[in-house]
Amino acid sequence: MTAALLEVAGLGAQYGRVVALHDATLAVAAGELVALVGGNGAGKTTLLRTISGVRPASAGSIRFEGRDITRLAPARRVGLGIVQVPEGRQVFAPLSVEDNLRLGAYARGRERSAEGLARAYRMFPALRQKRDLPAGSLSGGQQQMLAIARGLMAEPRLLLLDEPSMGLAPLLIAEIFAAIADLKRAGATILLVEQNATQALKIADRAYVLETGRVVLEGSGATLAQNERVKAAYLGM
Amino acid sequence: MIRRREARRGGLGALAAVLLVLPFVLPNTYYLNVAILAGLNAIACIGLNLLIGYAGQISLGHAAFFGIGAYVSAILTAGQGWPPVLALLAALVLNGALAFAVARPILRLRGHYLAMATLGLGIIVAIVLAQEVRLTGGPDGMPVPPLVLLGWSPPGEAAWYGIVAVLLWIAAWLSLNLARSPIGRALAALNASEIAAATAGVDVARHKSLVFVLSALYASLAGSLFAHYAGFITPAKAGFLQSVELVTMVVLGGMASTFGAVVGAAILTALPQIFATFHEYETIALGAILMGIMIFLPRGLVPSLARLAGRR
Amino acid sequence: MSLLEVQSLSKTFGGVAAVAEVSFELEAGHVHSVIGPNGAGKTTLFNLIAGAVRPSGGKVRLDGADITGLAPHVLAERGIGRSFQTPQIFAAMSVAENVMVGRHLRLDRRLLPSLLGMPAVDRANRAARERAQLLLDQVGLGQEADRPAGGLAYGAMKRLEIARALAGDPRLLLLDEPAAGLNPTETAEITALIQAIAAAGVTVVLVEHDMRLVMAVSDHIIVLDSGRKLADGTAAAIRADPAVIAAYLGQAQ
Amino acid sequence: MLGLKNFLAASALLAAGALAFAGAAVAQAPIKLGAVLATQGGPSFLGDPEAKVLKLYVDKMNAEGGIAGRKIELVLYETNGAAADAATFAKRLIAQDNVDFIIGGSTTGETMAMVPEIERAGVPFVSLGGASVIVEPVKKWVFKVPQTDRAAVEKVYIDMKQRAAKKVGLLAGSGGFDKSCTDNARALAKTHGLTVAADETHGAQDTDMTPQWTKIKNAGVDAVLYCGFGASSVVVTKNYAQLGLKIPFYHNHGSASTRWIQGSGAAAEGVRLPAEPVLVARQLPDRDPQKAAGVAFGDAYKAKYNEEPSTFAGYAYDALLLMADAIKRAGGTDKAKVRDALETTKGLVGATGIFTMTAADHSGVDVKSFRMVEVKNGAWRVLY
Amino acid sequence: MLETFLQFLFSGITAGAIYALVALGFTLIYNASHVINFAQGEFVMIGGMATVFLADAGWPIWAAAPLAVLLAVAVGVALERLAIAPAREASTVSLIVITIGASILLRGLAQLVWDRNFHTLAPFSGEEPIRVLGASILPQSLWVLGGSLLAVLALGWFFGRTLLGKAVIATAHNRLAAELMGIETRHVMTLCFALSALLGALGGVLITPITLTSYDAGVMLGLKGFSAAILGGMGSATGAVVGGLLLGVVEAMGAGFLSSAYKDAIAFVLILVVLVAVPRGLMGARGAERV
Repeated sequence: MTAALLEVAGLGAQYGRVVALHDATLAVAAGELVALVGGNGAGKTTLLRTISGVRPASAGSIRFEGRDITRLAPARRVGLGIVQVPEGRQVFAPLSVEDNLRLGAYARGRERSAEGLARAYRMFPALRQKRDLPAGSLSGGQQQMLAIARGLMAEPRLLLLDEPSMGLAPLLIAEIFAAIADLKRAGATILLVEQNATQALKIADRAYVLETGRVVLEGSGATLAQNERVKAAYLGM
Repeated sequence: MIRRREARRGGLGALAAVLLVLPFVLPNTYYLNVAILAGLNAIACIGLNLLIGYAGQISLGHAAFFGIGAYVSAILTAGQGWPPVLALLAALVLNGALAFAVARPILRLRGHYLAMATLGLGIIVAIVLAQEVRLTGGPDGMPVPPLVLLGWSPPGEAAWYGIVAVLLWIAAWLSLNLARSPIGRALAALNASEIAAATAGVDVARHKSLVFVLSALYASLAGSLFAHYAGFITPAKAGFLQSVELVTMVVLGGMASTFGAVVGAAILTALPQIFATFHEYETIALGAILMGIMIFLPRGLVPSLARLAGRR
Repeated sequence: MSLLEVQSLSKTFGGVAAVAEVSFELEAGHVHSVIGPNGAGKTTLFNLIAGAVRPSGGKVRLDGADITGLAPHVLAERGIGRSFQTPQIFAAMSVAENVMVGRHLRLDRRLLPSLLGMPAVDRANRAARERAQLLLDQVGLGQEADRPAGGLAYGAMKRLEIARALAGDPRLLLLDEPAAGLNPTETAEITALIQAIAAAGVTVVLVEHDMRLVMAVSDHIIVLDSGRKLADGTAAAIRADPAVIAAYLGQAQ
Repeated sequence: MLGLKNFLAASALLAAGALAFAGAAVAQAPIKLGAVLATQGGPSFLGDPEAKVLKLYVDKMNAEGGIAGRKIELVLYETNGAAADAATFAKRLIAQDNVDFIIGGSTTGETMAMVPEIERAGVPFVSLGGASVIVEPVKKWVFKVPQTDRAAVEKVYIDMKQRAAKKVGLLAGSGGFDKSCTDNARALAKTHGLTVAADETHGAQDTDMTPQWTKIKNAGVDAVLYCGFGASSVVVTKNYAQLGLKIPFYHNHGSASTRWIQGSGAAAEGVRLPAEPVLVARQLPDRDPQKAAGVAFGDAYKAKYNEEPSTFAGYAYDALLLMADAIKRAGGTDKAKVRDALETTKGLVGATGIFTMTAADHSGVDVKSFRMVEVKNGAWRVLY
Repeated sequence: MLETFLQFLFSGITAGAIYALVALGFTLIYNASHVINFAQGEFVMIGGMATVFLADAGWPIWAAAPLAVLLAVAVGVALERLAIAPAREASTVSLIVITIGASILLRGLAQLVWDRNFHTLAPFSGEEPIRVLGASILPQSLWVLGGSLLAVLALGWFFGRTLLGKAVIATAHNRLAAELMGIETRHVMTLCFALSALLGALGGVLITPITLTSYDAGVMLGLKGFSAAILGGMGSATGAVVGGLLLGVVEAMGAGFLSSAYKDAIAFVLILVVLVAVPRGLMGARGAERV
């Protein structure tokens, strides 16, 4: 694992006086799909938000392509290509599907937006039909598609996916994981946070297990899927 | 629960102590006068805090109830020769009825729309009081006969202070009792989530009406007493700025805190007096202090300071 | 006789039918599940039954009595309790107080004794607090009773909601995605809890995506798609229904 | 709610507050003059010039050696016209500042709210409020400078009759000053052989009064009296011109300021109003006893504040004169003696009029002290 | 009769256009931050007063007005940066108190820096009223109407057509997601306060020849503007204009046909009736509001 795209070292974060993240260390190499699994409140979402810069880090460092970005403003990080698709979809309900997508390319400028749109509609044809409808009128599954497509509009060099399958029907969960696998095949670098550890470990190159704000296990997806502790705690076996 | 009740008793005891000591510390009747006005405002604010702080329903027209209380007392005693206590009760009944009548349609509204509706209601009342010159004396106001209780009339500031202090303590006691009863819990619940409260069996509309009426009664009482104490009232006491001042007192002191309402009322009554000699800097200082407190202690003075004290 | 009877229930929002002509019956004492793709109208159906939303058409009967369009607190009094998809807890209150609010209906709610702080109110509070502790122990939050509810983890909030609903002694308990966002261990706990509640005689209806949970607890499953009832039957029958597989479950199941 | 802790926090705050305003107390001074003026909000058109005059002339008098060798110390409290605040300040002046004399209450409401405390404590008091209720019935310690607003209306009605008006239209703002004026106008119409054919009101800071004017016009009135002040009095005048009305148009003395003429511009031409002599001092004949004092006052005010004094500035000036005169004649600041001296004021030439008080009359000036003026070429012209 | 009616209508439209301009300022800030800025009327006051004093100091109006607007914008930016942004976590009522405090502070500063008198400004195109079927309207009213129209069109274009406008809506709807898109939400908020101050001050410049101005002119305008914004439905630019015009016309008709003493009360009764019937105003969003 040489030339990691993202290196997180000893990262800490807290909400008020509650520490949500302790000394988290992990790395993602270019082209890799890394899964982050863990229970509720383990700090997975906090970790992603700290990487994106919307939560301040209280300790440790974040390096992207070797450059320290720990104190960089969120917008600058998006500019570098660190793009997060937040948990719970969070589309801009009052705006149209296409406006949502165009805002995805906010940091990229107008000219890149047109080709991005075409690419997004190719990938998720259902969105093209609904391009002028308010995003709030889409079904949950379509909103998740839109959220991912919106993230891709920013031409991410590192895509952070937070619980993409949460609250979705089984049929859609399969679709979402297929889409993520497609992205990986196309060369995307992805850090995936998932409750659905079974599926996540299936498609991940490597994975980290987070518990109470600390990284407690690390390994390839397949290895962790066989780990007794992981099996008991996260795979329901 | 047990720990909490002791704290409440401690708070009420401390309030009683302060109320008892205050008249011996204050150097002259002017200070007593400010204390009386603060106490009357505090009574209105304790009621308003039930509505805004506990139930989370904003009112930008609450001075209307204060004004109606004052004017009903004034008109019935001065014009009709009613005994003041009877007039005060009549004001309570009228205010209660009015609040009950408007509560259901108005409290269906939320947030800024509720603020607008209550504001409109308050302004309408203020306009009526200013326009019905024959009844109310118009914008220049009307004189009010002194308070008479069973043939006894409070002779001066000290007696008035006693009356207001006792009523203030009772007002705080009632408010604290209510807050910890199932009704108080239901109010806090509907404040947090109306749908969840309703699902848990709380009749949201009824509880909102109830607390609205209750807060109107507190304001009515304060208004009636103010009218008799001041001996003269004008419609400005029912106006928009007065309503805003009441809300500001509650928020400044700390929402959902009975003692916060008392402190907020005391501070905002005293501040203009403190700044009265600064003249043109008075309004600047007042505005800056309001902003400063809300920016740095957004939960209001008492809860924020209590929290700081608790941290030590 | 069935406990709840839903007859061609419909709800349109701005011309779009969220629930269309849905009918079914729920047998008392059983666990029922409502499943279906996102946007199928499951939560709207819950809201219609629990009174949070007024139906555009159709009837709901509880024990034969028409309860269509009644307010939520009236329905609570009739014995309907529920939880929410995103937990609607009272964040500023303690965990125990949240449950005590659920007990509201069974407490002394007279104004005067409350204002005067009469002993009856204290007694009611004490009884409610004891009852709350019992329920919290049951859902596994016994240790958290005096913590602020806002500080609970997501899964704990879900369980708190169940305890609060149970505090009203419901006959019918509606649970909206009780396992969403839970890990397998927590899901297993919830499964056991639901089974215990049903065993105590409370009729349970859940909306849930976790098929393992649904299949484990349900006596009866209703499948919704685009606001309409697609199928209705036992777990085994639903699992084998080709229409359900195509619209919802997919081949993975 | 952490009761006890909350309460300790609360008490600390209260104590801090009490200390702070104890510190604001003022040291002893020879003659302590208390004043409560509405320098803020709606009635600031009254209180602002009044406060300016008090500051100017207290300094002036002190520079000239004070009153009977004693310096004057001014304790001024400012309100926004709120009666409740004025009452509190009256208590403060009496109980805290121990003043010898009180001027103030720019408005009738403020004055009336101060009266109970002043009567109870017994402090000589000169009000700057306009309504007749202030001195009718006579209150022992209460005197006032302005002619009653009834006198202003009478002056207008006499002029209207001379122009053969029969039906009069009223237009007024909604403040106390405006209401009191219209009340008098309604009450006095009959005795002057006039009928009120239109009676309209506008709100504070309204932006357009053409509907009211349209109704007045449709009522077919022969003359219109406007009772109001401030920005509204300009808007009303401009709307009058906008509608091209030719009805004889009167303002009350609330508009008696150059600011009103300048604001209204051409629209003010031909408008008449009753004004205090001070406003037109230079146009008075030399034999008029008020001329010299009026001119001197106007010049001093203008030199200090770079604006013409309004009618209301003159009220404060006269109140100071009344005080100085009474203290001199009483030979000190003994409150009862000063009060008695005030009541026996005789022929005191002020800016507003020539004051002669009696036990039955605590106002001392009447309708005769008004001058009827008309706007001509952007300036006042005295008619009579 | 027609003449009378028309005159009432013109009066209502004149006042209504003024209310609409102020209401638009409320809408703008509300849309970006869900804050009701009770200091909005002060922006109008600053626009008017600063223009007056610059004009009195000898500046030509075409230089004085933009400078005054700039001053208001600076105040708006300062308000956001110094008071609103640090209190981002505060509750709605706390924010209301902060903006009320700001309005008191600004009024205090205005009377210190300027004075307590009322002031006027020469109309932009003369005082000769325009007569239509016997009723008359001042040319300056047309300036105000035009200004409101222009403001609505500009806002419509900004929110409907520009990516920045969409970014504002996105920020208002979901701050976290907007930030994750690379939108600098802090700048968006500041921008909205600046724009809102600009709109208010522009209104102040346009209306001063009709209404005059003084240090406390903002109180009533703020109140009426807020009422108009709520009547139209908070957050909708079209609603703000419809609400403003409706409020103005109802006041004028109420004053003309019913009672001028109760015209404000009539207007507020109408608002109450509308709110009871349509709880989110005439054109308000039907979505859920968190307060």
